[in-house]
Parts: sequence; structure tokens; C-alpha cells
Amino acid sequence: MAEHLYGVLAEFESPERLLEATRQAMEAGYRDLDAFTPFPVEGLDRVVRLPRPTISFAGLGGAIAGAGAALLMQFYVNYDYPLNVGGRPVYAISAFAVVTFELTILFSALAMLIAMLWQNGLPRLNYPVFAAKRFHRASRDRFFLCVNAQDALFDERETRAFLSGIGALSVELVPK
Amino acid sequence: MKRRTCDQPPIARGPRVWAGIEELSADPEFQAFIDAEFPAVQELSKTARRQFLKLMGASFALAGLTGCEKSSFVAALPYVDQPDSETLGRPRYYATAVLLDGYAQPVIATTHAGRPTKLDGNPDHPVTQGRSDIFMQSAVLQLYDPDRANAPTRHGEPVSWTDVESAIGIMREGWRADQGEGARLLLGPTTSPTLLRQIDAFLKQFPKARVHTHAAAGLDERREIMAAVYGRRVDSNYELAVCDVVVGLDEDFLGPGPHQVRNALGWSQSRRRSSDRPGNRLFMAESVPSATGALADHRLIADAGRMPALAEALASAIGVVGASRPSLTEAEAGWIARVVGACSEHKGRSLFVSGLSGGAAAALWIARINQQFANAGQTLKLTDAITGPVGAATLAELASDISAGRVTSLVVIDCNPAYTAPGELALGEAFKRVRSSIHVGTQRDETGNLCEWQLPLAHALESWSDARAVDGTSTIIQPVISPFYDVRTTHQILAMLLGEVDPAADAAVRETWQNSFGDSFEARWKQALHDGFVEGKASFVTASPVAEAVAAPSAGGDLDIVFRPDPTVWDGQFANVGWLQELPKTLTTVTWSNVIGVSPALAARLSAANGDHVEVSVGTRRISGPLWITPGQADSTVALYLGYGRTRAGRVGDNLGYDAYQVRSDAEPWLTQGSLHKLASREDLAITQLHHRLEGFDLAREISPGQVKEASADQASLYPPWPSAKNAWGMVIDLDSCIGCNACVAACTAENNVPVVGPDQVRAGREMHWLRIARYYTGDIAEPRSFFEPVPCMHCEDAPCEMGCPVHATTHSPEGVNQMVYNRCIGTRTCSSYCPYKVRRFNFYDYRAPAESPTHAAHNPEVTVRSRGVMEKCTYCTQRIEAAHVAADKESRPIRDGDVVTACQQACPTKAIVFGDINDPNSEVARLKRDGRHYVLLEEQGTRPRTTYLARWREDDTG
Amino acid sequence: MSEESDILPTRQSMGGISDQLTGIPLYFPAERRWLIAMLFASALLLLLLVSAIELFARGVGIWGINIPVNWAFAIHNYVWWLGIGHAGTLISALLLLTGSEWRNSLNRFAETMTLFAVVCAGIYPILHLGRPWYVYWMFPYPATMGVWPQFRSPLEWDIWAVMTYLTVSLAFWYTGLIPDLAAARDRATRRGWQIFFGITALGWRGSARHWLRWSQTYRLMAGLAVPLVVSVHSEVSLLFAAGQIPGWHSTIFPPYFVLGAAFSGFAVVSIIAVALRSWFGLENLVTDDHLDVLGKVLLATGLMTAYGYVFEVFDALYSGEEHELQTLADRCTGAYAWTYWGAVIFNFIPLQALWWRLVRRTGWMLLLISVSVAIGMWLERYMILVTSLYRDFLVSSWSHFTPTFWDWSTYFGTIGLFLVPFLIAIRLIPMISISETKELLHEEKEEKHG
Amino acid sequence: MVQNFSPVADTWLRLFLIGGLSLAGGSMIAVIGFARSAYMTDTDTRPHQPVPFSHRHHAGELGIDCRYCHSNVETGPQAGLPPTETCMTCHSQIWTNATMLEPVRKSLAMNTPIEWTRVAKLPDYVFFRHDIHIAKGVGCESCHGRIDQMALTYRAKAFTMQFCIDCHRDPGPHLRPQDHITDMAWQPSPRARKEGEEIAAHEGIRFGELTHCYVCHR
Repeated sequence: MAEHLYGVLAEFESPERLLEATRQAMEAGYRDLDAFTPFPVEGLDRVVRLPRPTISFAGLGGAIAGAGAALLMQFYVNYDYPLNVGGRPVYAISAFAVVTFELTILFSALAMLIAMLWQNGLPRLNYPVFAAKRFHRASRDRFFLCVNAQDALFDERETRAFLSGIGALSVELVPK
Repeated sequence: MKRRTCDQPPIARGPRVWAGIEELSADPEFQAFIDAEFPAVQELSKTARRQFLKLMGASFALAGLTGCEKSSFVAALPYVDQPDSETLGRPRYYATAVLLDGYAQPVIATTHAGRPTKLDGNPDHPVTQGRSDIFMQSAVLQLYDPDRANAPTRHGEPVSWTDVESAIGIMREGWRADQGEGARLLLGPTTSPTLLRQIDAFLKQFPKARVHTHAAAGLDERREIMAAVYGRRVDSNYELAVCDVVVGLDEDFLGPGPHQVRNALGWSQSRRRSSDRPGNRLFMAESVPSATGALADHRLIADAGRMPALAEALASAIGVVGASRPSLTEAEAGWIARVVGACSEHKGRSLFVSGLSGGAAAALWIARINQQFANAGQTLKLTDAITGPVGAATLAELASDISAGRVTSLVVIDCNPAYTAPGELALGEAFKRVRSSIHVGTQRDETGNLCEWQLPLAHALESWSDARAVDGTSTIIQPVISPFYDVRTTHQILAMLLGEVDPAADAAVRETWQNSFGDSFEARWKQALHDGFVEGKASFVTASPVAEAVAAPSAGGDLDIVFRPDPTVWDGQFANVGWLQELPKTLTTVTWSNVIGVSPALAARLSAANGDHVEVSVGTRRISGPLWITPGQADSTVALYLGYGRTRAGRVGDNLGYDAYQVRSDAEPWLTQGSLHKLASREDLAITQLHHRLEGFDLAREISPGQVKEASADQASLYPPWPSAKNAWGMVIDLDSCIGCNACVAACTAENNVPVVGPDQVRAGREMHWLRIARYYTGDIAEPRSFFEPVPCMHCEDAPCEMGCPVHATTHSPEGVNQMVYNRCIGTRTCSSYCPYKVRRFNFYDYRAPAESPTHAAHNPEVTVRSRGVMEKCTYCTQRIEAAHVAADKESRPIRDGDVVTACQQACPTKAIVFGDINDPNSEVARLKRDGRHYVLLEEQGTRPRTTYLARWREDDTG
Repeated sequence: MSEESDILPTRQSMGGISDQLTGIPLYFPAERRWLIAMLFASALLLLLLVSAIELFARGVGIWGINIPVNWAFAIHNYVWWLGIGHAGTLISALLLLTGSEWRNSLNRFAETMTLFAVVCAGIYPILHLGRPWYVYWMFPYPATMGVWPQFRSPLEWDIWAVMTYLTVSLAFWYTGLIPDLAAARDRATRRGWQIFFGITALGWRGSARHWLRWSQTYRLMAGLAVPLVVSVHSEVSLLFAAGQIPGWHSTIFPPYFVLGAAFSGFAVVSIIAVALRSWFGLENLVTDDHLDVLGKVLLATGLMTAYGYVFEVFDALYSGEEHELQTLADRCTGAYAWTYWGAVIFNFIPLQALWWRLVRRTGWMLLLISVSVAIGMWLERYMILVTSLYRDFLVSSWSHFTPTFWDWSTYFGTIGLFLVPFLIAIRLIPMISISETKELLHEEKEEKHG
Repeated sequence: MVQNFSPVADTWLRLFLIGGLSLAGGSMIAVIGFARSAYMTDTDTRPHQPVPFSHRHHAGELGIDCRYCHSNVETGPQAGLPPTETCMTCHSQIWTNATMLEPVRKSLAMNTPIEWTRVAKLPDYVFFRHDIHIAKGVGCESCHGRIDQMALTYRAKAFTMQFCIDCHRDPGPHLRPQDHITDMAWQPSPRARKEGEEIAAHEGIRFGELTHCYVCHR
């Protein structure tokens, strides 16, 4: 019955309402929830029990990679063709610090950007919720709660009823 | 991508190249090519642009460093029949001589694949001892001057030599009829035995013919003065090497001229006699600052007109009979007292000299003083005059003869009277009245343009000839390259006048020496050619001053006007040599122009600044030029410099500066009276050093005998030491010996293909000389103490420049040389920004010459010619170092001290520059680094330079 | 709660903000004025193009540089532009971390400005090369020569620093932009806009998960950007401080340069803020309070820069090193004293007016002061380069510098290079962060209703 | 309703991203490779010569020593191309009328050089000397390859700086005994390094001093 569906989308007019509704949905036993909002809503992640994101580890990894690459590069080129430059030492660590620092930052920042997009599954131009009639307001001034069809408790009619029951401005089915 | 084709004899194509240029410079395609090759040109004004095209033709070296990485296949041309002696790519050396004012400048010519590229003094020759001056160095560029007369002409139309010979034949007909009545020869200064012999022969054939001589730079006047004093034709030779005290009156004996190298050698030799105090003392009284004056321990500033009085005052102070004491200023009296004090205990080891502006009046007293001190024969030696011919008439007489209509045919040989004659003789006009006139010279110059016939003369390096050096030793001049224009030597032309047909180039010279060598001719001839000179100086003669007191010329007019040959283009004969034009003048650092030198006080009176135009009037004649304030010039003396304002020098030398000959009088050619007033206009002079006051920095140091102490050469560093190779190159420059003569700069230019950039680029501050001679003065601008300080690359061991380069284009060699790799340079100019000494030079534009320029033949194939956008600088002549390495390595032996000699060191006439291996404790340079006067420029910067200095001696005031 | 405590007027709806800001690209209001501006800017850009062609065809000789002043306009303007390029990232990153809410209305165009300023700076190191076609030798690649770049050279550091700075700023800017692009996408009606924003927004849908990861990334990036900004201009200062030239060789240079950079940067931000707000009627978002804060920051950084000036003088006097003293004298009385005093006057005299609240809150006054600061900082860079080089250690190498036509044309050209893309950006992206403004607005409303 | 893209759009986008990245990476590698290609280094191309001179025949089959024609190689920087005279020493006796040799006879008759096309050449800013390399035990073959097997001469080794510097860094293994300098077939023995170092020691090669710039660039 629900195979052709992505889920049910309920519209709320303020973050507070959304939070409230989400809390109720969780209590009602819905687990596979998602929310779409114009800006990050304080505390939503706790209510939906989202795991802490792991971008920072990507960043750390990038930083280490960057520093390593920079040092390796600078040591190697001076090892490969050691030349006396103004009587300075061949492996002038202090002089290599600058490029090392820059590359650390560069790699780290890029790693985080890529990780963020990757984990968010972006870019993704076509997505079921976009098909929803009122979804264009999700980036404007409305706050949407979505119960996915995969949810154990999901039942097309009951879920709709439940959502309109907790004060959604509108409820609509989102096809796959 | 242009190529060096060293294994191709380039001379073969010489004439074609020349024709090429002539046609090309007009042709639009060539213009386009120039715009591509020399972007600089486009931004120049129309006239400047023409100027630049000229320049480029005359003074750039060729080819080399184009960055294109893909190496295409190019043509290679082997010999058809390779000369046995020729080793491809190996330079060969010939002993010969070039000429300055008729005197031989004995040289060793370096030739690559048959083309001379470098001249240096002949080491075996007693006069030069291997040293050189700027004129000798630049003669090679003169050889390749594209503006040289390349074929005989009549009224400017090219003709053949057979035409010339037939014309001469007709002349001879006439002369035979009247024994040469109305025939005149006008000779430039000459010492050539062969030429003199031919002249005699000519006069024998045509007894009524007359010979006149004309030397613009003072040779004639010197001889006249000596004649007036001693009553016979003698030359004076200064034995400076044995002098304890030298006293000069307006005599710049260390300045440019035929005697410079010998005098400088002698002076520096005695100057360096001991290491704990100056070996001699130098007193100068002068009106116009000169190199010699700058070096004097005690310098008196006096107007030129005062010299006879000063001479007499000296004489009376010393007790010369008949000398009365004229009234003196306090300064003059004090100076004379010092001189007398210094000389009294140096009888026979002191020397008094006076110059042209003092005239016979001063010279006579000086001669008597030398008599009194028994210097004559000791420090002052007289020889019979070696310039000839004896009994020749003067230029003035010629002028009057012409105007009197007594001259029908005139042959002008190797001089340019139409330009160099005193203005009042108006010789140019006179020449037009001569029925048939012939000019024989390397250039179709002002005179050549006036004469009916212009016969192109071979350059000394293309000629068989002979000449005598200043000490009288004869040199047989042999060609080191076959003439690449249709030219003849003076001897060939004289032979034609004597009736020979198509005489061989060496016939006359051989004949001369056949007579003197006699039976052992072949052997001695070979020997002479190999050595570069014939043993036997002019023998000394003893003469004593005979003349009674000579009256000093009476002073009229408000200012003393003195004339000086230009320090770099001399009397004007070198005007078309780009290298010399771009050399900074000894004391002013002005290039590409002459100036009117005045004292600071006079400038203040005129409220004029450097570059303001002023007008000089002498009698009715006036000229105007840019004014230059010369620190230490006498208040009411004005200095005019000869050699500029030429109109037919060629594409380099035309229309620069002003023509001082215009206001010159025949009676008083060196010192006259006149007036000066300021004009509204001004010009921006091309100078290489804007600021001369030392501002209290100790850049050029002095040391008095008391302060001398053993110095240690090693300098501290924060960095861990790098291991040195077996050789560690270093240089020491002795400021006490440097006479600021520029020979080093000229030599460097020739050796390292340093481009000439032209006045506009010099004005922009972009001159390219790898080695600059810094001129400083300390103290009051009215009575300054002057310094010369040559500044090449310091080759710092902890070089800031190297640290700045992002692409490893400048690095350090294990031998301590700061290397600059042009082909790796991308032109960030960081190195130059970081260089505390600012010795790096940058190719802001493409300064190279187009392939068509004949001057590319002068370029040293061992050194890359730099292209646009790369940095360059002194390399310690690395090509010579590497050559020495190869030579030593092939024999598996270490390099010996003296194996490597840098171009500047080789040229320096006072041996002030010493280069060598500082790892070898016995090397000359290592010894000097331990000398008590040794110091490091900007030592506090911690750059640890390899080039260091010896401080200049300052006399303890105890004297 | 009183109005003053709010930086944004609370009587405006989220939807309103959305429409207002997305409306600027989607239904561009000021067509004519924009075209005029664009025409002017492109003319300048054309000038740069001509100058560059001239330069590559003939060589750096067309500039006024010589020995010893072989660095002048190119490096001088490079430093100037880079300095300006520092405000954007600094403002948004630093203030994001400190959670100053007034940032939200400024960060977007400040960052945009940064990007293009850095581009302007970035082309100079290439233009000023003697042989620009070999610029790739500065990068480590396996060459057939077997020679590598020289990593002890401040110039080499420069390349890496500027590249990093540009890339990271770009990443930071884009990360913040994604949600707003989505907002624009959802507002777009014309197909063209839909596709453009559709692709650039990467399919952002504001899901709770997206927001979670996004916020963390954004904050961490900010955390990196701040030290980066400081490092980059410190490094640029080493370009001079690493040399031994008197007037360069000083330890104060890194902080001195960073502060100077922030100073000039904030000035340009203020200029743009005032301009944009009056142009697009954004008074409701860029309020007088914003200008007030900007004014304060400008004043603060200005005073710190002034401290740098004072310290430089002290430094020279304290060292007592004769060449340092010589350079100091040259700065105050030499041939280029006008640059020194010009810098002092333009930088610090009008600045003092900012002590008054009224001046800070009046757009045009702030604008004038900011312009004077921009000029002042330009003169300062000129002073640091030319007066240090034209008279260094050896008296015999002392010389002069006079900029040529091509010096100026290249400089003005880069202003075109800055304006053209900036004007285009105005038409393509929301110039103020929509999501963050809404967030702020919501918070304020929260506080109101307790 | 903001469903602007169909599902395929995503596929295209991904393809585009992957394609772009691999193109960028690929072109970089391509450029680096190209710099080493036979085209850029002019190896293996046989330029046209006025006379189809065969080293295989003269040096290989006839076994004429390199130094007979390139007589300068031990004494000067340039090995030198043989003057026409040298060719004629033999060809005045044999193949006297061969049309192939017309240019040579013409050169002698007209006294104009034969315009060969130079095969082994270095950029202007590289100052190479044959004599010292010969003197220190570097064989002809080390740089010029098996000339004795070339019908028409070509550049066997890419004369890149890397090629020179490799040997300058560590001459040992590349050196050979003096009597094998012109020996094309010479093979380094298994103990090449040891022998090479003996030669180096004997010739007093300045190890570590041969890699600084001024050795080759001025």
C-alpha cells in the first residue's frame, strides 16, 4: 500500500509548533521522521534523536593529511636537489612552517566541505519532497514535519489523521 | 631562437651584414622587427627612437638566452679546409697594439673563431704590464662599428680604389711639375716609424710640399711647452715608482690619456711600498677636480690662472734662483709650506709636475725646482720626442696658407680638423677653398664630409703597421682579422701618394724593419710579432731649462675657462663607441653628454642647478650646454669638456652634448678667459649616481698609519657552516689604489656582454654595469675629500638575495660564488630588493641587438647574452673560473694562484683589485684579507661578503 | 524588551525578508543604475586588459621601476588589495564564533568582496614577473630540469598562502550560501532561474540532518578561517620583513600588516554596506545600528594601526641603527614624505570623527571616512615600499621612483576587475544571508514574547 | 512544487563531476608526459642531411675511430664536424663519382661549407665541453647512443637537464677506462660502480662540485 509513497508531509507555521508536533509524533511511536525548515531549529535534533555529526573528524583527518603532505613535499624537494641557498640549512624547518600551516588549513577545510556534502547526500537535484505542493515554503516561512513511509507505524490514513490532529496547517502525501 | 655559430667563420659575411643594416633601418619590415625585438623603442619619442635604432645597431651584443625549451634542429657549418692551428671553440691570442693619439697601446687580442672579442694589455710590455684603460678595452667595439667608412667615396659617391689611384696619379703629375708646391699633408698625432719614413720619402720626392700636424688632446702643446723650457723637442717621463713625494699643478697625470696606465702603475707601486703607512705622499693644486686630485693627501683649490704664480712661489720657497715670492692667499701659503716641509728631505725622490693650463710659465719654474731637488734624471726623465714628424708646421699655419690661396691639394690623414680645430680658425670654411682634398680616416666624419675624396682607413686590428709606446718601445701592429670592409692602411695610401700601385698591406712595414733588423730580419720579425714589441726604449737625454722667465698670460675676462679632453670619449674620436658613451665620467657619473663644470659658489651666484643650460662666451664666440656643480672646483674657473657636439660621428655619437671646440682659441687652447650666464632652458642629464655626499656612513673607510692592526677575515654567522670546496673564491679591492679610471667597468662590459641601454634607460636608473665605481665625498662641498669605491657583487656567503628567490635561480656554489642562472630566472626581482648592496641588474626590456648588428661579432661566446625579464650580476667571471677548472682537471692538478684572473682585476692599472682562492693561505688575496687595512662593507648586516676592501690611507695630521 | 537591544526591527515577517532578498536577483530593481555602474566598471576592466597586453608584449620596463626601486606599484597594490580582502572572511568568521548577531546582515557581501579583492591581489604577482610565462616554475611539478621551487622564499610562501586563502574563503562563502540559494530556487518562477539556483543549491532541502551537519561545518570552517586570515597577511609582511632593507627588517611587521589589512578591509565593507543599503533600500536589514558597530570596529582597528606607526618610529629610534634612522628621516622629510604624511592624515584624522555616535550612524559620513581610510592605506603601502627602497644602505645606489601611465592604468584596471564580478554577483546571489537573518529575527521575536 | 529536475538530471550531474575531475587530472599527467616525449626532446627523428651520411657504415662497418673525423673532441669544447678536406682524403680515392657525394665535391670546389643539420645540440645557455668529459672517462656512447648502428644519425638520448644531472650527481657507474672512450659496444662490468669509482678517484673528479649551476650555466 505504501510502496508508492515517500511519506506524509505536515506543515506548521512556527518552529515551536514544529517542535511540539515532533515531540508528540515521537511519543506516538513514530521513529522515521524528518523535518524541513528555513533555518536550523534549536533542539530539533535532540527531539528526533539524530546522532552527533562527524564532520570534525573529517576536518582533523584533512589537517593531518595537509600538514604531512606539505612537510613531505618540502623535505623531498630539498633532499632531491640540495642546493646551498644563502648559507641556510637544507632542511630549514622554520622556513617550511608557513607552507605547512597553509596546507593544513586548506586540506582541512576542503575535507569538511566534502564530508558535509557527502553525508548530506548532496548534490541531489531530484528528491521526492520537492514534489510536494507547498514545499516551496519550507525555505521561506513554514516548518514541515515528514513521516517517512518506511516507518513501522506508518499507515497512510492514520498518519494523516494523526498529523492534522496535532495542528498541522496542511497535510499532504508525498509520492515516491 | 638565435644561435651562436662559433664553428662558422663569421667574418666571411661581414660586408653583407653591413649592407643589410644600411638598407634595413629604413625598411618597414625591419621597423616591425625592431618593435618586436626592442619593445622599448615604441615608447621613445620619434627622435629618441631614431637615436635608439642607431644605438642598437652600434652597441648591443647578440643572441643567446631565449627560454624556448623545445630544441629544434639548426644548421651546422664545418670548415672546408680547417686551419691546423684552429681548435674549435678555443680562443686564440695575438700580440699587437691599438692606437691612442698615435701612441701604441700594446695589447693581447683574444679572438674566437677568427674574430677579436677582447683586448687586454700586453703583460710582457714594459708600459702596460698587462694592464689597460677604457680606450684600449673599447677599441674592439670600434672595430665592429657599423658606421665605419666602408668604401672610398668622391663627393659622397662610392668609387673604386682604382679610381682613387688614378686620381692620385693625376695629382702626382701636378706635384711633379711644381715639386709639390701647394701640396699639403695634415697628419694626426703619430709615432709610427714606417709612416714617418714614408713622409720623409714623400718630402724628398716633392721638396716644396709641406707637412702639418694636428693633435686635439694636447700633444702639440705639451711638446711646445717642453721646447720653450728646454729649448729642444723632448718628452718627459715620470718615474713615479721611485717617488716619495709628488707635487702636481693642474696636472692630472693619473687621469685618462696615453700615459695613464704607465703613471698609474708607477704611482700605485710606490704607494704600496709598505703595509703600515702610505708609500708616498701626493700634493695637488688644481682648478678642476681630477682623479689625481681626488687621491691627493693635500689638495689645494686654486684657479687655473694661479698656476704660474704658485709655481714661482714654490720655487722661491725652495730657493730657486731668480724666483720672487708673489702674493699668496693663506690657503696657498699653507699648502706651499706643507709641500716644502714634505720635500726637503726627499731630494732626488720627489717629483714636481705641471699641466697644460699652467703653460710654459709654470712649466719653467717646475723644471727649475726639479733641477734644484736633483729630481731631473731620477724621478723625471727626458727623452727625445717620439711623436713626429720633426719640423712639421701647425694647423694655424695651414689655415692661413689656405686662406692665402697657397694650398692646391690637401691630404688629411687620420685626424678630423673640421671638428677638432679651434673654432676661430673656421677650418671648415677654409677646406672648401682647396681645389682637391683627400681625407683618410676610419669614419666619414666632419672632415671626410668636406673633402672631395674620403678614403676609408683600416682599424688598427685589421692593419699592418707599427707605432711606439709612451716609453719609446716600438710595437709592430699585425692584423688579427682580415678587413671586412674595402679599406686600406695609412701606409698603403702613403705608398699610393709615393706612386706605388695597389701596394701590399705589409710591404711598407716590412721594409722599415728590414732596414733596422738587417740580416737577422726573419727571426727578429717573428720574435717581434710574438712578443708584441721590439726591445729598446727611447734613450734618455739630459737637458736643463734654458729659457729665462716666461711671462704668464695676462688674465682678462671675469672667469678662467679651462678645456679638458672628455674622460670617456677623449677628443671626440670615440664618440661613436657605445661602451664609452655609457661609462660614467670619472667624477660626475654623467653619461652620454659632456657638461660645463662650475664650482658650487659660482652655481650659487648664478642660482643654477645641475642640468640648467648656461652660455659660455669667449670673445665673440659662445656655446651653451648643461651646467654641472663640481664639488671642490675653484670658484672662478669654468671647465669645458671636448669631444661632444659631433654631427658626423655616427648613429651613436651624433648630437650629444655641446661642442667646446667652438669657443677654443688657437693661441690659448687650454686656458682662456670668458664669461658665463644662465639660460632659461634645462635638461635631464643621464647620470648613474644621484647622491655623492657620504652622509656620515663609513662605507668608504679611511685609516691612518697609527690605527693599523692585524685583522681577522672570518665573520660570524648564525647558520651552521656549509662545507667549502677545495677552492673558495674571494676578492679584495684596495681603495687606496683605486683611481676611478673605469678600466674595470669597461673590461667587465667587454668580457660579460653587458648591453648598452642608451641615455633614456640610464635616466630611468636602469644602467646595466655589473660593477659600479661609487663616487663619494665627505666634508664641505667647497673643499671635499673624494673617494672612489668599486662595488661589484659581494658574493655574500649568507646571501639575502638567494633566500628570496622562489625558483632556485640564484644559489651558492661550494666555492662560495653567488650564482645567477639567467635561464632559470623568472624575474621576481626579489633578490635585488633584498640585496643590501644593490649590485644586481635587471633586463627591464629586451636589451639585445638584432642578428643583423655587426657588433655581435664582439660578443664573448663563453657568456650567455641575457634576454628580457631576467636578473644579472657580477659572476666573478665564472667562465674564467670554469675554464681554469677544466684546464687543471685535464692535467689532474689543483688550480694555482693566478690561474683565475677576473676581467676587472686584469684591467686595473693600479692592481687595486685582487682575486683568488682564500682557502690557500699563501695566495695574494688571502694575504690581503689579513692586512691591517682590511674591512668588510656593511659587516653589521652579517651577509659575510667574499668581496672585501682595504681602507684608504689618511695622513696623520702630524704629516 | 526595548527596540534598541534588537539590531533588526522585529516588525517584519520571515516571508517578507525572503521575498525582499531573493527578489533582488530574481526581479532586479535598479536596472539602469546597474547598467551605468557596469559600463564604468567594464571600461576599467578593458583598461587592465590593454595594460596587461602592453606589459606582456614589452616587459616590465613600461613601469617606472628601476634599480634600486625594482618593486613598486605591482607589489604595493598587491598588498593593498590583499589587505582589503581580509575584512570579509575575518568579519564573518570571527563574529560567527563570537556569536555577534549584527554579523548576519554584513557577512555575505563582505565575503563576496573578499573573494574578488583577493583575485585582484592574486594577479599582481604574475603581472610583475619579468618572464610571466614561466610562472608555473613556482609550483612543485616533476620538471625535466629536475629543479624544484625554493621553499625558503617568502614569495613561494605567498603563492601558497594566497591560493589557500582564496580557496578556503570560497568554500566558506559557498557553504553559507547553499541554504539561501535553495530559498531563491524555491522563489524562482522563470525556468532559467530555477535551473541556475536548482543546480547551485545542490538540492538543499533544509532537512534537520542537513542543518545539523551544515552548522557544524560552518562553525569549524570559521574556526579555521580566523587563524588563516592572520597567517596570510603576516606572511605577506614577511615578504618585506625577511629582507634586510631598513624600514622593512622589523618584527612589528606581521601584526602591523594584519591590523592594517583589517582596517582597510573594514573601511571597504562600510563603503559597500552604505552603498548597497541605500541602493536596494535595505535599511530594514542593514540598520543604523550596523553602521554604528562598523564605525566602532573601524575606529578600534584604526587606533591599533596607529600604534603600529608609533612603534615603527620608536623601533628606529630605539635601535639607533644609522640606516634605520636614515630611513625614518627619509620617510618624514624625504622625497616621498607626502606618502608618509598622507597616510597619517588620511588614515587617522577623519577617523577621529567616529568617536561621535551621530557620525557613526550617518551613512554618508561613514562612507567618506571609509574612503579616506582606503586612500590612506594605499598611501601607506606606497610609503612602505618606495621610501624603503629608494634609499637603502649604499649611498651610491640611492635613486628615485616615478610611476608611469602604465603603473596607474594597471592599478585602476584592477578596480574594474573588482567591480565587474561584484556587480554581477549582486544580480545572481542574495547579498544578505537569508536563513541567518530569519533565525536572528525569530530569536528576537522569541525574546519579545518571553 | 519545486521539483525542477527529473531523476536523470542527478545521473548527468554525477557523470559531469566525475568526468570533469578525471579530465583535469588526466591533462596534468599528459602535459608532464609530453615534456618527456620523443617529440619534445627530438629523439628518434632523423633530420634530412645534404649527404645521407651513414655512421653505421663508417663507424660501424668500416670501424673508423670517432676521433678521425671529430678530431677536436679531446682538445676543445666542440667535437667539431669534419672539414670537407677530411671527407676527401678517402673520397678522392673511392666513390669519386658517386652522385651521392656531389655536395661534398661541390663544397671543395666552390670552397663553401656543407650545410649539415646539427643533430646533437644543447640550448644556448648550456655550456658543454667535450674535452673534459672525454678526459674524465665519459664515453661517446654514453650521450650519443649507438652511433655505430645509425644509418641516418639521430639523437639517441633526450638531452634534458635531468639526463645531465643524473650523471653529474653520481659519475661513478658511467665512467669507463680511457681505451674504451670511443668503444660503442663497451658494457659496464658487474662491478661497474667499483671500477667507476676507481677511475673517478684516479682522475680526481670533484664529487659534489659538479651539480652547482655555474658548472654548465653562465
